[in-house]
This record gives sequence, structure tokens and C-alpha cells, in this order.
Amino acid sequence: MSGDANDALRLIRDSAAAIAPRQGDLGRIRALRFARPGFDRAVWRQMAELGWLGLLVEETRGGSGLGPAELCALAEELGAGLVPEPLPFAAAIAPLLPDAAAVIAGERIVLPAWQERPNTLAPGTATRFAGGRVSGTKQFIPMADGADAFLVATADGLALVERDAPGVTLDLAMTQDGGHFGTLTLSNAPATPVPGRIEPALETITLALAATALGLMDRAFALSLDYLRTRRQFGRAIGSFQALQHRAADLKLQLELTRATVAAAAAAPSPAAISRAKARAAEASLLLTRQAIQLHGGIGYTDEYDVGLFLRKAMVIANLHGSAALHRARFAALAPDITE
Amino acid sequence: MSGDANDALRLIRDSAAAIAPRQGDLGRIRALRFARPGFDRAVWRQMAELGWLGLLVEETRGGSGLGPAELCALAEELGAGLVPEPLPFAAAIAPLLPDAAAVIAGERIVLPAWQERPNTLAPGTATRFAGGRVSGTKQFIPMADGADAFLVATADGLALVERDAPGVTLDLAMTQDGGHFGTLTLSNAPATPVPGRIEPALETITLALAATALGLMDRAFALSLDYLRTRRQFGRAIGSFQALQHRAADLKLQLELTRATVAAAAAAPSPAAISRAKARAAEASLLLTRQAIQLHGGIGYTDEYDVGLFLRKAMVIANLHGSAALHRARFAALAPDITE
Amino acid sequence: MDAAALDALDDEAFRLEVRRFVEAHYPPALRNPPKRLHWAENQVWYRLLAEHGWLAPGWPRAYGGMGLSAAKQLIVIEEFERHGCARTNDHGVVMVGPLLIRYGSEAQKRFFLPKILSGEAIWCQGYSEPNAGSDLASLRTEAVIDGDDYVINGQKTWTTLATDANWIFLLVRTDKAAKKQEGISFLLVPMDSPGITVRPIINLELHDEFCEVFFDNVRVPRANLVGEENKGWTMAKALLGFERIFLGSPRQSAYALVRLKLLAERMGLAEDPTFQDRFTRLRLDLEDHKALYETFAARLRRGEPLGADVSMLKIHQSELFQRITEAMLEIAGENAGLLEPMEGNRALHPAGLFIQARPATIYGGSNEIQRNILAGSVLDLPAT
Amino acid sequence: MDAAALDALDDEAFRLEVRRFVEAHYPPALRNPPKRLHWAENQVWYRLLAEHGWLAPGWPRAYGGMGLSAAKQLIVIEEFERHGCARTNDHGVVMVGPLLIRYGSEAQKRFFLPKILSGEAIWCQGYSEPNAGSDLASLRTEAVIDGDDYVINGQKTWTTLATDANWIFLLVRTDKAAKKQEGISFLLVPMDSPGITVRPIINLELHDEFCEVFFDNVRVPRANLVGEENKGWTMAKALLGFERIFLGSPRQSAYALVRLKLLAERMGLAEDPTFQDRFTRLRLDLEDHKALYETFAARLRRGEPLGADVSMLKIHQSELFQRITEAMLEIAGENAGLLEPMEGNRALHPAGLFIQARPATIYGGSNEIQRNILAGSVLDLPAT
Repeated sequence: MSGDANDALRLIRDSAAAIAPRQGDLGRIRALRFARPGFDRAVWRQMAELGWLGLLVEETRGGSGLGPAELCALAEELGAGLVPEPLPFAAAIAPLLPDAAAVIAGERIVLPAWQERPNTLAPGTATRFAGGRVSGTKQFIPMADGADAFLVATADGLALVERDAPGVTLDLAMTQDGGHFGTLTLSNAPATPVPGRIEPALETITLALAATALGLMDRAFALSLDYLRTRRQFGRAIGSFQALQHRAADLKLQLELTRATVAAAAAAPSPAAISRAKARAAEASLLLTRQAIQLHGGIGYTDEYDVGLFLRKAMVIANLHGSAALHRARFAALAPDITE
Repeated sequence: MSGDANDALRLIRDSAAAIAPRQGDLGRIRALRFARPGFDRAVWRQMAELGWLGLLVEETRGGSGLGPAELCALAEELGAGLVPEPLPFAAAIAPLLPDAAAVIAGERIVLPAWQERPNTLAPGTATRFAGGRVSGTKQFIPMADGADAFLVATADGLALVERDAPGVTLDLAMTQDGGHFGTLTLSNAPATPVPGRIEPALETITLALAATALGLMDRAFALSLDYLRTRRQFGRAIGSFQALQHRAADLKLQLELTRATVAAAAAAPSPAAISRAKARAAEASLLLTRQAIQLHGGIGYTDEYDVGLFLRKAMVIANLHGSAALHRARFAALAPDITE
Repeated sequence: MDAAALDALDDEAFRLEVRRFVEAHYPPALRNPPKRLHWAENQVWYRLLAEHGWLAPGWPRAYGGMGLSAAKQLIVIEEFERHGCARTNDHGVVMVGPLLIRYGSEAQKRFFLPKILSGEAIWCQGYSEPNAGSDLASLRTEAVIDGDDYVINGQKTWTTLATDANWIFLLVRTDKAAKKQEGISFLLVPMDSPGITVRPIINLELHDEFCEVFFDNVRVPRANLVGEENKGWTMAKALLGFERIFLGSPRQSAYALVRLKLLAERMGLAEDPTFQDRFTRLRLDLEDHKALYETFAARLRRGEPLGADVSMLKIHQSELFQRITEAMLEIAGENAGLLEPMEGNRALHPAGLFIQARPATIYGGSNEIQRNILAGSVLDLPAT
Repeated sequence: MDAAALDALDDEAFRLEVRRFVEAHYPPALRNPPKRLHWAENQVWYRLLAEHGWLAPGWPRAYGGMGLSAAKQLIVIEEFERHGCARTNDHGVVMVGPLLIRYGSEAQKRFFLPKILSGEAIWCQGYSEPNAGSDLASLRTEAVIDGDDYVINGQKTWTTLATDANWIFLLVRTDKAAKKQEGISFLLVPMDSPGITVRPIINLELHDEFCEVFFDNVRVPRANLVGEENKGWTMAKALLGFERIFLGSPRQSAYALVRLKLLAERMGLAEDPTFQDRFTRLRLDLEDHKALYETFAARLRRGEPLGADVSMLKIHQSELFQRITEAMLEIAGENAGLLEPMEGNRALHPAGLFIQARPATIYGGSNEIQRNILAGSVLDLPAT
């Protein structure tokens, strides 16, 4: 990787600190939990000002013209901060949208709606788009309640549907992290066609989710290390107990394997590489956040202590855009050959 | 279990100490390794005198009329002593044999020959028996070189074939424990028919192999605990290091799960219970003996130190009469229902 | 059937009798509650048990218990578990009763035991402290004699259902000079004493099962001391005999495994070979756990004491329970992130059961502590 | 192409050049040997490397080495590994040469370096002792000055290929009063010195790769001390810089994974979904290991030093190698117990590879020690 590219990544990471400082408290996140829409439009506009919503949009169209590596760096920091705003979803589809300017400016929030069954990365095809009307049901739309419009994948191409259009119903189910999944039911809802394919954006989001998981497990592990260094039992810091030391070493190893595979996928984002990264990130993030609870003992099981928030977020992220098992199978199908 | 039954088991275990004392050295076992026939006929006669070969034979036919629980207790002790004599194989088929007296007296060694492919518990059916002649090939006969005759499973019933009969060829492949597997090739070999079915005996042997594995892992673990208590590094007994203590605790748990499941199967030996026992014993014996090497460090990797002998034995036993995977699948097929 | 007649039955007949009782009387709406119930919800069952004389299987009949053997007590618990009965606010029955019967004064027995049986006295347990979790003996809540009273200052935590209780049994430090286990005493304290503050702790299930309890110059009469002063540690340890096997009961794992299978069917994975392999491994772990559990139960039945090796059961059961719920999470797709059960079906709540399983390796002596015990007391490895 | 020209190539061109070299010259019969080869078997390759100037990639050209950058040295090793080249008796090149170049006297350099390059001096390493394995600094073999000589008494063990060597480089205790790391010195000793006895140790592969070496009043001139007396520990640690990454090379695991696939095909399991799932998991572990390895290799390429976190590579690679061979054993059926390869095919020897993988977690600093290092030096956890 060239020095310039490294500088761009460092700039992105630094800019993320404005919204998700690594040492920051999680008061804002707690305040938004289990409420509607579950995130903050003022923060969204701030993200827009930082150029994040146009990150992947060409410079000629008002974006930053950056790539998946930069989105991953950003997603990792937002994951570490448990940021509820659905930035990777919006940023990944922004390049597809005809009215990108308002989206890039943060004035208009458009989220993708593509899924019709659990645990898949393939857009559902039961939704139809004909005569300017869309009918069908889309599930598992994270933070759907905050969207102004949805980019809906149909068997007949992409369709842009306004949230408040006739024939549009949105049902919400709360998620463990305090956000929600929306189920979007469309009955002859008016829509405008959008050229292009959503699949590449779904790959990008998948990769960004792996990076999000990396960020959150990294911080949960850092919290655990702090606790191991300071919490005392039996007259000594619990981090001096060898059994916990060795467990921490194993967790560090999983963390760094995840970091390496996410970085490799961000640098060369093939579907196989993305599946590798998502498979590792899903399993490792659940492992690290579970163990973060265990290493904290009883206090880790309280809602008021932050470490549980990371577990809840991992539970939501792990299977989004495909479980570890799905991505392992996809990797094997995409890259069947092995060599020494 | 009644007090009488417990007494019988204790007697059997005590009698095993004559040949396989728990604290005994393994000089005899080392001397027989990688030689032919790999075991000692004098010891075999001693086993006969102890009543082991007629253990499962009815008292009216000169046996002891005992059951699988007693055979398991014996097999466990013989496993702990790494005894190379193929006692469970011979004892399990003794009740089927017409000339049981010579077998029970240890004068004649008959071993089962039933297998035609790896990793199965089903007798092969490509071997045919017609007109008093047997043709076919049987594989993986442990310690075959020491047999006087073979009880051969054919598509046409059981056949007794003398080792030195015309048309009989025996090829040997050395095994890691210093014994061997025989491949028996029969071309129109003369044979006498034997009534009955071999499948129940194969079940009994499978259970005895689980008990053998239990015995060997038990002793390998005991050796490891001794080493942990006495070996010093960094100025302290290595058994005082918490990471090793916790690993030892985990191994103890696997050992006791194995003991419990083998005991349950010995008390009520259904095929499902036997598969449970063999599946656990196969995996746990490999785990415990691998870890015994690791806990010993470099010295565990030397052939002159005994702990490696237990690993080698586990490698041979683990997949004999079906691997852990085979027995897990068999258990699931035999006992498909679950309840709370 | 009265307690003496029940005790005279053989084990199998007794088991059927228990089953009949629970099927006849247990409120169906309370079967397999997803969370620990509060007194307001479970007192109906407590009172039913009391009314039929089934509340205190282990207490001597002279004190209103059933006077059952250890074997039969185990059967009661197994059958209640099998039926999915909720735990009641049972600290009075399980902990305080046996404590008083063994160490209490006659006055204490006469005063408290009937109130426990009647449901008038509902107890919570004041053991853990913020800086004395796994290392319980380092507790610092202290009680100082002032005239006829003890004056208590300090803080307890992880006090289960303290908001329901009107009494708390406390371990307190009464001699700061003594070695850590030797200056600890047992006190019985009314929860409405001036100076007590209870603060519920919301846990990861978003449930207020646990509380912090603060003591600010709380006064209790010296008569509320149980047994000798500074002997509380010994008494507390003695109470942990028979009960330890229950942390290793296969119930939670068996319950979870059935739900894993349901979930797999719902997700279309029941015939998936990879799932089946994983499921069979978990199932065999459960079956073998039951076999190991049975060897400990058989010891109890023979009247033998349980050794430190009973820690194995707790370790294996809690980690198996967790592994089953991890399998649920992994096959649940996006449902793994839901706050509420799938499709409104309480049996399909992978996220809920996954979170519920988390503390199993922490409470009742963390699994790290249990492994220390195994290494030291069972395997005879040298002290770290 | 001479060393200077090779060093001037860019990395990719250099890699192709190495590949061309090894394909042209490496004896086909020696590819992927199942056991460590003795000098009698591998000297042909040692001499070929020497003849073409490829023996010492890391030594400065002034001393007859290739003077390659760390990045290019890594490429040499990666390409040799990829081709399945046997390790030679390389302690002279890898350990003694760099030691002398950095700390040796001019006389020592002039005497020893040419003999290493010519294959006249074949070295073995005298570090470990029966009571100083993982705790190397507790070694007790001692050297006492007597006139112009050191007199050595004691015992070394795990000395690789000592029967092949005519020289040994030794860590000995020269100051018994000093703290354990501070009284250790480096000595160079001819193996034919009176008082040296070598006893091969048969390992679990039934191979005599290792030896015990006994020293009974062995005399060497004081001129055979390397560097300062009592500074041997510092020198030994300094030698372990660059080399540590190689213990984490993905080679062994990659080799084993290919053989696992072959075995699965032979056993009819290649299409079995449960096997495929397990295989893919192992494969992803390997792929991700390669990605992690690459981040360390990139640091070397940028000329950055490796930190203690390189221990992660050793832990993961050795345990992955073992897990792959465990999978082989489990699917091999009865073949898991065979002493020799299946069907005479060296690529189908699950038992052999399984045993070969056992010491990977023990040698080069046991994985327990590596985890201690990670916890202390990388995670900054307090000392135990």
C-alpha cells in the first residue's frame, strides 16, 4: 500500500473521531436505544459535512471518489463507537442514486431494501415493478424508520420508493442493540426506476459490516484488557492470572486475524475475499464480545456497564448480509482450488 | 447396581493387575513392539487361567457366564496396561465357537475376520462360503499373526478357517502401537460352518474398545498429573501454572464423561449406548493423549518416555470398529428423538 | 398422601407421585418462564406448595418439612425441572431454614421457620460485594456491636430479587483483625430497617433480577446473629453441600437443545448435514452429561457426600448450555439480533436464550474458580 | 547472476529468479521429505547452494554471503518452502555465521566463516538442557577457566542432528553467582573433543533427529569464547530477531491441507458436506493466517523490526497444522493407526503427519511460553 493511500486512511480514521471517539463515553448511544428512529439526523448531517455520505460517489458528481478501503476504515471506527446511524448502507448505494446531491448533503436518507428471507446475500425476486408501481415485501432493513426513501430491488430492476408514498407500510422490530429492522410492505406503491444493479453495493456493505464488527470487537477487547489490568481479586490484578492471560492471548490472535483478513479484502475486494472477511469477523466478534462479558464477570452482565452493548451489537451485525456459515460456503464455492 | 455386581467388577479389575498392574513398567510391551506376532502366547495362557477367555461363555459350556460390564472392566485395565494381546476380540467371539473348550483354555486362538472396507461396523458381504470353501478378503484384523484360526463373516454365514489351511494368505501392516493389522485373503479355503451371527459380538468388541480407550487415557492422564506435580520450571512445579491447571481440569472432565458413558453402556449395552461410548472414547482418548504429550513438553516427544506409547495406542483404537463420526451418526439414526 | 407416606414409597413410585402432584397443581401459565419471576408472579406456586406440605422437602418433619432423603429431594427437583416449574423466592426454604435448623437458637427457629413456611418471610441473600465476587471471603460490609445491637455499614450486590424480600441473611465482617475467613458472621436483617437502600440492577436480559443493597448504620438486635460470632464462613460453606449438584443439572441444556431443534426446523436446516452433525455432537454432550450427573446423583442416593469433583458438572453444564445457544444464534440468520421472540413464539427466541446463558459460567462460583477447585482439590496440583 | 545483480532486481523478478534456480537445481528425490534429513542425505543440496553462492542469503557479501535485504531473504525461504526443499544442516549458516559476524573476533571470522560456506564445519546447537527447556536461562552446564582453557561439564539435550556435526555452539554458565541470565557465555567446541559423548534420542517419529550431548571435563581454548564472557544470553536473544517469523510460516499447514484433501478423496469423503464444512473452516484459517503472516512480512520488507506480537504467528500456525492433521486422523478410518503410508503413497500418511505435527507446539518456545509473551509484552497484562 502506498504512503498516499495510508494517509487517506489515517485522515478518514481521524475524522471519525469527531463522531465516534475511541475513548468517548457511550451516552449518546444509550440515549438513542429502543427509541424511534434510533439515530440522530443532526449527526447524520454532520457525517454528510465530513464527506462520508459521498465517500464512494465520483468526484464529478460531488463525492469524494474514494473506495472500499476508506469505507472500511470509517466503518471500523463507527463500529468501535457503536454508532447507530446506518451510514455504510446509505453510502454504499449513494453512487446508484439519481438525486445524489441531496443524499450526499445528508438532507435525504435513502436506504436499501432488497431482502425477502433471512440469511442471504441475494436480492429477493418476488417483488415486482411494473407500470410505475411496486408490490412486494422487504425484510431486515436496519434503521428503516429513519429513511426518507428506499432503494428497492425488484425482479424488474431497481425502484426508488418514498417512505410516505401511498401503499407503503413499514413495520419495525426492535433489535438487541437498541435499533430495529424494518419490514417494508409495498402494495402498488408509486416508484421511479433507477438504473444499475444493487449487488455490488451489497458486497460493499457486507465488507463494511465485517469492518464494523472488527471495530466493535477491538474496543470490547480493549475494555476487557483495561478491566484485567485494574480489577483485583484474591489480592492481585485478575490480569495476572495465567488462565486469563492465555485466554486474552487467544482473543488477541482472533482479533488480529480479523484485522488482517478485513484489510486484505478492503485492499482487493473480490466476493471471495469479502466472504472470508465476513465469516471471520462474524465468528470472532461474537467470540470476543462473549468473552468480554466473561472476563468482566458479574458486572459484565449488567446493562449499565458498557461491555454488554458490544455483545448486543455483535449479535445484530454477525448474521446481517449472511452468517459466517453462509460466507464460508460461498467462499468455498467461489474459490474451490487450493494449492500449497 | 447391586453390591454383588460391584464385587464381581472389583474382582475382575484385581485379577487384571496380574498382567497389567496400574503402576507396572511397560518393558514387556516395549519388547513385543514391531515384532511378530506382537504378543505373548504364555501371557495368553495366563489370561485363560484367569478365566478371561471364557468370560462371556455360559457356565454350562465351561465359561464364567459374565457379561459386557465385566469385559469392559477388564478391557479398561488392559488398556491402561497397553496390553497387546487381542483379548476382547477373542473373548467376544468365544461364545459362538463350537470348540470353545480349547479356546477358553487358551490353547487355540481364534480371531474374528469380518471387515472389507475401512470405517464400518457392518460385516462385508463380498466374501462367499459355498461347498465348504470360502473366498474373499478381510481387512484390519488386529494381531492376526497370532491367530490359529479365523471366524470369518461371509454372505453365507459364519465360517471357521484355519490359519494354515490351503488357499489362506495373511499379509501384515505394522501399526503405530507396535502391533499390526492383518489382511486375510481366502481363495477356496476349506472352512467349517459356524451357526449364529457375528453382529452382537462386534457390538461387544466395540464397547470393549471404548473401555480400552478409557483405560489408556486414564493412565496417560495420571502420568501427566505426576509430571505436572514434579517437573519444575521457572523455579516452581509446572503444575502450579494456572493455564496448565485449567487444561488439566478440562481433561479430567472429558475423562469422567467418558467413564460415565462407558459405564452406562456397559450396564445397558444397546447399540445406541455403545455408539455414544465409542464416539466419546475415541475423541477423548486422542485429546487426552495428545495433551499428555504437550504437557510433558519435549520429553513427551521421545520414544523412550512412556507417554508416547499411549498416544500411539489411541491412534490405533480410536477408529477401530468405527470412528467417532461413524458412531455419532449411528447414534443419531438409532435414537432420533430428543426430550427435555 | 402425607410426608411420611411419601417417604415410605420406593423411588420410582415416589417419582410418579411427584409427577402427579405437579401436573395436577402447577399453574400452566407459569411453565418455562423466560426470566426469573418476581414474588408477585410466583407466589401462587409458593403458596400451593405450602398448602400441600411440599414446600420444604429437605426440612425435618418436626419443623414442617417433608423429611425426605437426599435421593427423594433430588427426584422432587428433577420432576419440577422436567415440568418447567418456575423457581420461587426460595432462599428462605433452601438456605435460611437449613441454616437455622443446624445453627439457629430455639427462639430463632420458633420465630422464623413458620414464617418461611407461610410465605410471610421472603428472604434474599447478602453475600457478594462489589469487590468480593469470586473472592467472597474478602467481603468488607461490617457489623460493629453497639449496646444490644449490631450496626451494619457497607454494600451487597447481585442480591437476587431483593426488591421482593422482607428479610435478608447477611455475611458481615465482625472482626477486622482476623484472617479473612475468620472474622465473618451471619446476621438476619429486616429489609425495612432504617438505613437500607435497594437499587435494582438491570441485567443484559433487561430484567431487574439482581439488586444492590446499601447499609447505612443499619441496626439489628444482637439476637439476630446466627450461631457463634466470627463463625459465619464455616456455616456458609456447610450450607453448600447438597445444593452444588443442582448447578450441574442437565435441565437448562436439555431445554435449550429442544429449542435449538425447533429453531433449525423453522430455519429449514433440520435436514442439513452440517447442522445435524453439530446437533448430534451437542446432543451427545448432553447425554454424556446426564450419565455423569447420574453418577453424582447415585452417590447422593447412597448417602455419600459429594466431593469437590462436583465442580465438573457445573463447568460442563454451563458451557454446554452456552454452546447450544451459540449454535442457535449462528443458524438464526438476522433473527439472532431480535429483542423479542420470533413470530411472537416464546420457544423461538435465540437471542433471548443466548443472553440468558451468558451468566451461567459466572454465577455460583465462576467457571474459572471451579477449574481452580478441580485442579487443587481433585487433581492435587500444587497451589499457584 | 551474481549476488549483487540479484539484489538489484525488484521483488517479483527476484522471486522468479529464485524459483528458476530451485527448479533447475533441487534434487527431485529430496522434495518434501517426511522426516528431517541427515547430512549424508542433504549435503548434496548444501553443496549445490554453496557452489552457486546461494548458501548464505543473509550474510554480507564481504563474508561470502548474498547480502540480501530482509524482504529478499524472506522470498528465498518462501520459494524454497514452496518447492518442498529439505532443511539442510543449516545451524552454521543461520546461527553461527550471524553470531560471529556480529560478535566474533577477526580470527574467529577468518577461521570459521569459510569452513561454514564450504561445508567443512557442520554445526549443532547446545542450548536446551534436561532441566532448562522452556526456562532456558536456568541452564547449568558450566565452563570453568583453567589456564588457557575452559573446562566444560554438563549435559545438553534436544540437540538437533548432533550426530552429523563436527562443531557445537554452546551456551554455558561461567558465573554461578550472577543472576540467571547474567552468568551465561557462548563457546565454540569441536565435537571430537575428548569427553564429549553423543546419544541419539529416538522421537515419536521413530527418528533420531535429536540427541543428548554429555560434557565430561571437555577442554576448549579460551579463544573459543564468542564476544564477552557472561554476555552470552544477550547475544543469543539478539540472534532471534529475523528468524522468529519463520516459525509462523504457513508452509506446514498449507502442505498438510493439500494432503487432507487428498486423503478425503481417497476415503470417499470429498463431497461429504460435514467434511467440506470442516475443510473450509481449516482452509479459511489458513487463508487468514497467510493474511496475518503477510502483515508481518510487509513490516520486514519496510525494514521495521518485528515485535513480540510475532508470537501470534507461531501459535496459530502450529495449532492449525495440528488441527489439520487431527482432521486427517479422524477421517482415515483404521489407516489412522498405520505405521507406514497408506498404499505405499507418501502423500497418504495421516498417522505420520499427525505425529510430525505434535512437537510444533513445543519447540521454538512452547505455545504456553508464547502466550505468556503475548500477555506480558503485547497486551501489557501484569506479571503472574
